Amino acid sequence: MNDITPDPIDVLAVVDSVKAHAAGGIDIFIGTTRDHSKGKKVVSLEYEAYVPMAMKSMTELENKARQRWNLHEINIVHRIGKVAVGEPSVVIAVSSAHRDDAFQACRFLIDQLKLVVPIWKREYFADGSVEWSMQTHEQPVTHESPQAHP
Amino acid sequence: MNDITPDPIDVLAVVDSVKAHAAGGIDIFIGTTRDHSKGKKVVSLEYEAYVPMAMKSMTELENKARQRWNLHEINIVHRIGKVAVGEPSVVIAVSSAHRDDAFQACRFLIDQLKLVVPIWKREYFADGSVEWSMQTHEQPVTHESPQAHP
Amino acid sequence: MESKRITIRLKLFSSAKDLAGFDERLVDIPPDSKSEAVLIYLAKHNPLFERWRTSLRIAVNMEYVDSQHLLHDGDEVAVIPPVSGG
Amino acid sequence: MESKRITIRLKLFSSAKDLAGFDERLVDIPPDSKSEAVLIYLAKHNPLFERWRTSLRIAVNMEYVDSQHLLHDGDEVAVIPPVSGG
Repeated sequence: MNDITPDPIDVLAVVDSVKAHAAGGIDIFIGTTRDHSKGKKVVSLEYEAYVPMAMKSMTELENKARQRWNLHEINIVHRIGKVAVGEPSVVIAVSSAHRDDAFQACRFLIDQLKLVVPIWKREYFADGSVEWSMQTHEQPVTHESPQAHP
Repeated sequence: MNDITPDPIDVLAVVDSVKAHAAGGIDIFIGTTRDHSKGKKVVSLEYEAYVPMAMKSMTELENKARQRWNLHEINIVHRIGKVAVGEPSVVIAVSSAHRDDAFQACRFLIDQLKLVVPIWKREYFADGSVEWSMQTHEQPVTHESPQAHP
Repeated sequence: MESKRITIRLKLFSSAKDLAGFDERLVDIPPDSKSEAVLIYLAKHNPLFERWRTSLRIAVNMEYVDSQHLLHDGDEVAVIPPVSGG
Repeated sequence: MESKRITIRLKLFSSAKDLAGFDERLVDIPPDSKSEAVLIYLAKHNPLFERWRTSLRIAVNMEYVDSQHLLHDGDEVAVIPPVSGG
């Protein structure tokens, strides 16, 4: 299934979409937007995506998960556009006959999504500043490597 | 929070109960009743609990999880009585600032719940038979140890 | 001179309840009885309790105990077959 | 005799879009250009692209590629700053 949507994510619909009568367990991860970042109060967030590549990338992650674990259904839904603090930005639901598979696959999917799926978060702070979120291990300016500049 | 209830579990209410504005991630496990067991078709299930001990036991598991991981909220809800195939029998939701904590704690809670919380499942099969579910590694009659009989 | 007997509240669940044919009963036992005494008591009702013995856990006042746990007057003693929640 | 130039569709996102001041543009480049050519092109618009270079990934036709990937006429070439979905 999988989706990238500007609408609020219907968590129950995502859960229902992976229910199967054969299912033993469903693991769901919900990422909610935080009210603080870098010590500053966040008032709202905005997500931008390279939508067709992000959809393709999520399908590739789904296929990898299905190769590694024995799964019934997978649904990855990411929101784009403005998201209020506390609302889900991403919901991933995985159903499987054995819970171990669902837990491991769900964890794999959110970890990989955060590494490779082309989606970006912009944080609007209470002090009026606006910043594209960068992972702390990927600060481009400070971790610049001189060798990479031929 | 935690609850043992004869009513259908409101998954969304359980998720909402662990939402916190500080939260970064929520992991949810949903156990759904299976339509087959021991090669036979299951038509419905019934859960029985030693309710006060089960509630105490769930609180102890919650406390253990809070000692081991950095968590915001935990909610464990188990259903008792008749449960139709495909309906949730248990929902566990855990919120934390870092998703690793939520995933590990949620996994710990369902694993431990299945080992120690005094709740029993009775399966009603399509062929008319009714059986208390036993874990395969705990078949009492075949794994009987003679030394235990003084 | 025999000492006074103590009374415990015996609670049975799931398959143990089915085997015994009752779910709760006040039982008088000798003082200094250990938790395993309830299984000996139950085996008199149904010999299958003897065969199932190693898979039954005992909880006293809602805490799991081992077979040598000393029982006291007024204890709630539950026989816990293998659990299957989740 | 110079070979014909090829045209790629350059797409920018997030901070890369802000740095460049545009989000999509058709760009003519020499044939046999490699993916890193788009970063050299962008550095002419804003020297910060040179400093950020090591943290920018390139996707050609929606697949991540390395800096030496050969570009072809009609390729969609996206500059992917560090992602922060989830």
